[in-house]
Amino acid sequence: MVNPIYIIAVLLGIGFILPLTEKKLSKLGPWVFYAGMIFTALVSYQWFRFFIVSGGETYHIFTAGVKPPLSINLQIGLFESVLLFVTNLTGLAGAVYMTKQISETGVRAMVLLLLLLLGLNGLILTRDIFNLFVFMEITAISTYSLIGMDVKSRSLSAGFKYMTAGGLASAFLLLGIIIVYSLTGTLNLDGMIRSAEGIKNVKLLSIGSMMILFSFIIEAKQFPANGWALDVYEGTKPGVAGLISGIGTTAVFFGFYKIMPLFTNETLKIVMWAGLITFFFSNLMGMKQENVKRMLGYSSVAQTGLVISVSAWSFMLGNDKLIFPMIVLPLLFNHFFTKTGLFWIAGLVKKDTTGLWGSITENKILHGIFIILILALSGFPPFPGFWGKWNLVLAMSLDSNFFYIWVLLAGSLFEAAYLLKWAGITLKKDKSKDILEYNSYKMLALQIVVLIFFAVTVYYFMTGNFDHTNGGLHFYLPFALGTGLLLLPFIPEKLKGMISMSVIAVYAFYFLPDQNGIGRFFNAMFLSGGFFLTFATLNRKDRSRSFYPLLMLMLGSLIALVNSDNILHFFFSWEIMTLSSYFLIHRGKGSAEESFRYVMFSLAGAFLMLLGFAYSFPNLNGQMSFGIFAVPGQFTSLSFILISIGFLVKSAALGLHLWIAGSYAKAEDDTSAFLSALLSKAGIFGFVMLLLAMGAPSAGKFDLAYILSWIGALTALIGTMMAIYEEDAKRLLAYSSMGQVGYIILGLAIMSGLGWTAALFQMVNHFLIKGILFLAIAGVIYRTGTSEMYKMGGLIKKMPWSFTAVMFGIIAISGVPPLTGFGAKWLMYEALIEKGWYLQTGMAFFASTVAFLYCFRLIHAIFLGQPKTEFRNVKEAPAWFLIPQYVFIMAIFFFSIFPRVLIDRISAAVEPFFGKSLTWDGNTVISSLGYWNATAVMTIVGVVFVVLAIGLFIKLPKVQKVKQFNIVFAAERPETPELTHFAYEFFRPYRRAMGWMVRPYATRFWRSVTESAYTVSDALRKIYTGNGQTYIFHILLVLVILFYISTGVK
Amino acid sequence: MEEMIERIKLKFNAKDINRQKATLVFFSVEKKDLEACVLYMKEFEGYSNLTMISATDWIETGTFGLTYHLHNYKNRTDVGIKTYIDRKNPSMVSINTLWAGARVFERELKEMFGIDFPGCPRVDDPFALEGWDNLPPMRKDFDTVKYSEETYFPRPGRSTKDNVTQMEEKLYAVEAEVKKGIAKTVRKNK
Amino acid sequence: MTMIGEENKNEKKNFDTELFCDAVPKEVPRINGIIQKFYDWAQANSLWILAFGTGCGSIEMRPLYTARYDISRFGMAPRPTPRQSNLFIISGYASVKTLKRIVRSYEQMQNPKFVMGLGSCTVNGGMYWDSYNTINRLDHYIPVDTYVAGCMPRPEALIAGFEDLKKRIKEGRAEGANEYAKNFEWYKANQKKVIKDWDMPDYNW
Amino acid sequence: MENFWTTLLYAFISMFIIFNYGMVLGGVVYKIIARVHGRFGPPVWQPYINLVKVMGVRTAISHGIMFWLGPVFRFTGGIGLFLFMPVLFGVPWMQNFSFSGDLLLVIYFIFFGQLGMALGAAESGHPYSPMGIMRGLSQVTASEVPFALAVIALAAQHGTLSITEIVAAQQGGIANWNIVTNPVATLAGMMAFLGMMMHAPFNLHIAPQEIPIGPPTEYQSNFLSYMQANRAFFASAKLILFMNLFFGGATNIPVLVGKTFSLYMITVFIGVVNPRFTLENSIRWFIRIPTVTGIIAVLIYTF
Repeated sequence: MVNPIYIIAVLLGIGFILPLTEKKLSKLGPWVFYAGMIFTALVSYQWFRFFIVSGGETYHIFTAGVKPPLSINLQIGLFESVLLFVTNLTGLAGAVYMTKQISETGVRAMVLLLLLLLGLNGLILTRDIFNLFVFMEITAISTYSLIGMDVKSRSLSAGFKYMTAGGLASAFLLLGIIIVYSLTGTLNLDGMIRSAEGIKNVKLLSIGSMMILFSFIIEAKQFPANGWALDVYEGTKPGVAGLISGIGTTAVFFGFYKIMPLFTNETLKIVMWAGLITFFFSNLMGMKQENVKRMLGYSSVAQTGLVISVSAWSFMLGNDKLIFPMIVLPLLFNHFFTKTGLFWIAGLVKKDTTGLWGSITENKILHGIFIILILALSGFPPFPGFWGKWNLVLAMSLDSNFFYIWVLLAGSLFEAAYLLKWAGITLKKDKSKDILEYNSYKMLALQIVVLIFFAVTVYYFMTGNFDHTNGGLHFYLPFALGTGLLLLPFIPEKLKGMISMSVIAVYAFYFLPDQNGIGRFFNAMFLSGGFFLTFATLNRKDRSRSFYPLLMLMLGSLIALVNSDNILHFFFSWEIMTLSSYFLIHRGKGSAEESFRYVMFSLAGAFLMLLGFAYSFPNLNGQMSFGIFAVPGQFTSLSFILISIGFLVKSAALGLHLWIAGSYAKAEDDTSAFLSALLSKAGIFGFVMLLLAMGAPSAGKFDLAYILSWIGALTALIGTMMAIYEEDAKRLLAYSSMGQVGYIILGLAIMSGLGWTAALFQMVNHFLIKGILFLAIAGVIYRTGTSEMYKMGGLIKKMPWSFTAVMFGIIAISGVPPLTGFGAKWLMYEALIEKGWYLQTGMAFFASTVAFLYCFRLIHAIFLGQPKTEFRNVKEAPAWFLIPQYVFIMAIFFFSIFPRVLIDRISAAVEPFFGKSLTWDGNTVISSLGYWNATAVMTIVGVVFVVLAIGLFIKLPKVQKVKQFNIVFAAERPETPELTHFAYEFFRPYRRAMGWMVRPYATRFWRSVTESAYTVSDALRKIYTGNGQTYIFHILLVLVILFYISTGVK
Repeated sequence: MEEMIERIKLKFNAKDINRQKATLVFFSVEKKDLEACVLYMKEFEGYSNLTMISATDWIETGTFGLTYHLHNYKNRTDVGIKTYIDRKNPSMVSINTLWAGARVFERELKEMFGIDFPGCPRVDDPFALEGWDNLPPMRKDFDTVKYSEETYFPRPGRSTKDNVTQMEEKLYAVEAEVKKGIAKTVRKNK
Repeated sequence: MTMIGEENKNEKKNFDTELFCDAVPKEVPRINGIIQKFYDWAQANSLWILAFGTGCGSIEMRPLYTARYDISRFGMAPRPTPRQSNLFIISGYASVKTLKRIVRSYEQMQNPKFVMGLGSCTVNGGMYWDSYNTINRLDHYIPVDTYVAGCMPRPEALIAGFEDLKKRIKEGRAEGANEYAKNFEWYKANQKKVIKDWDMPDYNW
Repeated sequence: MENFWTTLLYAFISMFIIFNYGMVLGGVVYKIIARVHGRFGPPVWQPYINLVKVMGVRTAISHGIMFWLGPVFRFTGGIGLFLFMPVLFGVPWMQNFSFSGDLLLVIYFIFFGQLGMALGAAESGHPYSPMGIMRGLSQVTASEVPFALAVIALAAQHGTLSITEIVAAQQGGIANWNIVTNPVATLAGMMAFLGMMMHAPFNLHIAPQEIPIGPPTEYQSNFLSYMQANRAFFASAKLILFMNLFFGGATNIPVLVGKTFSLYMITVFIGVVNPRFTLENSIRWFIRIPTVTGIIAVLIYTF
């Protein structure tokens, strides 16, 4: 074991030797420098190994062989070793990154880097408060020198601002040390903490600790005393900025962390809220930011604030030993690696504006790293940030600190907003050329950091409080498949699709029989739907590496969602689903804005859901099972509402539906089918789980299920209403989907056996129909190249199979007997009338008749009417699209003739919860109100139809087949098919009469919400004027405020 | 009205001033002045309505006479602005930019007289005659009876009983005789 | 413009065969016997008039539907689409431009179809006999079952004409559609003689 | 269903009766309209003559397979609607196939023929067809709202959706009819009835002056004969539905004729003396007065 003091010694030594021998050993200099760096890394690795693997005891080092208070002591324990290791390794990587700069600048840069590293190592190791001060000074001096090394006015001004702020911080720290020392009589931290308890002059001590606190608040760049830091991040070269943001803040934080035990609970509370405020406001301000480095600066400040806040809270609870590894470290690592990595990526790109980052895709590896880092920073699973936040939220809920969670999640949403927007830009095709500044050293350094980050991620994934035994293979396999495909980019696309299909099939074959109840029902839908819809994607010709992996991840997350047996599994799958579907939607043409809207709505929903979980979490003393919802708690109805909003967002309920049309329409055509047929069912599944677990609580006087029923009914009506005015086939279907899902919500809200049977029947129906319709439309768009309905027309002659599919689809969706749609409607109305919700019944009925309008429009504008000259030579849609459609049609016919097969299974799943609601007499299903014999209906209709058709065939004289212009056109010759095809603004008179129903209130509301958020962000940002004096004023302001808060105004 | 006529005389050198009624005047201007004159009448004299554009085939002098009938809603007066264009190469400036309604008249004149109005939209589209391939039918040298007999399968045995002959033969035989006698006398004296 | 010219050169027909059906009409023979009689009787008692006033004479058709004359007594009614009507009344003079529309509408009617010429103009041109733009004899362009002469004939005269037409139908002599199919080329030649910009197929289905 | 063949035979008998009834009813209506206009009008058997006439048409044209199938859909919708409805209460041979489903089936089956016909007519490529369909469909969506509310009120009143049971509950004199026991729902239902019968003032979809007879512009020959025959079934079936729902049903044919005839006369008389609504007006009218009436009818049973 090499004593860690040698780290300091070696760094210091090399730092002295290099300038002295600059002339003589000029060639050897860099080698010595790197050797020193490697040495420190190795030593820290040794300690790291010692503590992690062997589980050694905390080790104290006493300088000069004397015990404190006489000597300075260093301490290396588990946490120190971990931090030391990552710091030194990253320091080494940083040195590699800056190779070019170092070789240009020579010894000076090396020395400064060594000193910086020395300071940081010292900050981590030392247990002596004055020593801490010294190391902080070393860090600060080396940092401003590093900043100023790049001799530009911006850097120099940034360095100067840093120096001013740092000077203030040092002054306060020194003052504080003096006061505390005068009281405790020791400089050793442990000694101070021990003796602080017995101090009589509490007031003086608190002033002393307050001084120290001031200093660290400045050093840790807390809001709003952090204007200088943002200028530093913006003005510095990315290599240095990465080091400052990554290891710099980490070490300063750790120093702060060490002093925290000194503080009283009141002080800690201030620190905690100050940190949270920093997190919230920095992220809010980041939203409007377009300069990459400054944006990262905001994020960096925010993350530091969060970590500090959590640490302060952990000391308040007195639970720091548990919270540090569970929450603080993952958050810290997440910040550390992603920020370092992103800064360094920024160093590889010439442009500073986020909007110009499009062509980062030129380098696939770099782009992949970039996306992964962004996702990790936004707190998506499976990265450490996710675990940190998850644990934090749950722990906070146990502490009943719900306001904290609200603010935390709001801040996280802002952060995700600007980060995902940035990521979204790079995923789009519109590229400005040649912005990459490729440098193999930089890449190497980046890869080192990312590799460590992967290791950390894997570690947290394995040890995070994820119950690995319980979920088992069911849970992991789908994710594994998606990830596996992602890591195998060389496999041809078609093969990937086939692999996906076969895995789905195998999975269904082995695991479906084991399941039971409603879950099996959902899984059967997801698996069969996934199988056949994936079949349709085999038609693709473009070579896109990421499509199948993302698709599999989405399907996998849906299946995992169904299989999840605790809230963590649920939320994990939910987040992966959101993420994968976001990227899938983002692949479509011109979808940047729409997919962003989708992901923001989904994330907000997910965060509200998480809040809902948090409100229920304390019910069972920290168990994560769904049982928490069954136990009546203080916040049951609030929890229900919050979680419901999460699900309502996914189901695009009225008011939360803004994303649906755009994202369904802009996603690739075969992807839309997945979104509508499968993904929209995720929210439904959530409701099923929630309502089963929680029942339908009432909030005050209001029965929440009743409110839910109105939401469902209104969604059904307004969704349908909006569908009829759309010109774009996919937007029309999207709104149709919204309306249909509204029915399902309505059915679930009934909370009776019949209602749930209706809802689930409707769900299967909707799944089959939307599969057919979206695929058929995808086929049409594939052939014609447009999704504007009025541009098509008369395609029945060219695409008879697609036409037939759409025809059956619309007959089924509109609820006309004899197809399944009627079954769903029948069950729904029986259930609603049975329940006594007559007005909702009327509304649902209205919606179902309005559905005829868009159904007719869809089929007429595309397939009937006048064929256009430009589509004279289109062919039938590819068989890849048609085969799944006809499989679904066969299923529809089967369920139409024998609905008992389906209803019996649904009833079996629902009966345990609600009892028996339907009886059978042969093929007649009998409810408490009425009866329905689907087989008889089908037979009668079929026989009459066939008899009449044959009759017409016999009776009709020789029929002359005529062509499109052989119409009675008031004895005129039709001019062009375009002018003869009545399809554009088809329902204009209806809009004049009923348009008031679809006025965009929701759109206006959300627009005003986002605009005000951006406005606030922009306005707040203006406090950072770039003027050093303003920054000093901010700092002083913070000091005054903190002073008054901590002491109280007397 | 008189003042207006004076102004027109002065500005456009109007000739052939024919004051038919207190509220109706005809005058003629040069072909080159016509557009300016019409514009002037519209913008400054208040003749905001183009009632119609008519044409006359002066086959003897080899010209087409065009008359632009304008109406003033304020003082309820009408003017007819005449101009004469060459019959061999009939072309006239289009005033469709002043009145969109002029398009119809110009299109009709193009069809019926063969007068071209370059720049007028759809001026070459058929108006009443679809696929006409003969002389413009309103020209005096077009023989409509001959054309009808050649084209439209006249039904044999058709006899005309127009009102004049009918009346002369059946009701006023004596008067008709007198009339014929006078005509004979006059012709003889000539 | 040159592009269009070239295309026209290659394509002999002056209409798009993808847009129009260019089949020619065929004669449909009468079935002999009682069924045909029955059908004839029904046709005679259910005359649906194509509501297409081709000329000034159509003003005389309006009173027919009023309480004073009331042709609905005979099962007659106006019908706005040629597909469903079986009686075409050419009401007065027919200019060449209108003739084109008359021919199209006539061809769009289904086989037992009857034509009544209303007014002298349809007989021999009437007062427009020497017009450059008005046809003289309607029966050179489409087969006519009955003429009602006069300028204008009164509604009573029209009703008398209907009675005459019904008699013809019941006797099985009103086979204008078959006659048109049989002498299709003659009719078409006559039509094309006056309608010079024929841009559709010969028969408008 | 104890004897399939008997059921079938009975169905044929009732279909025969109702077909003739529907045809004569049409004729009578023509006659009445004419009398209101002060005319003699056609003979009452004129619909038969028209039917024979279109059947005797010798040629036909078709725009495609869906055009061809449209009338078949339409006629199936009419016959099916009739077959799913019990015609006479307590008369076994007039129950048709009403064991197949309840009121909801009947209501939704109304759309079957309309949808099929719409598809067929739209394939003709004539712009007036979709225009007429658009108008018809738009109006149907509005008129169905009060109807649905009335039906819901009835279901709430009687606790059943079976037509037979609703009729059974109304037996025993006028005092038990729904028009007496549930006047608000009846009012809403009858206002919706005006729209559903598509007579003036709610016949914009066929507006002959603007869009010559709307959807079936291109139909002729035997296609038309199916549509004419369907009209007899469809109108009668709708009348029987309303009679069953609000006016106590019928136990024998004279009562059936009397009630349905009187019902039909309501629309006829209203239609004869009223001009035609524009689409916006008729939709607005339906979602105001009738819908509010329907909501009141429903609210009575909610609270």
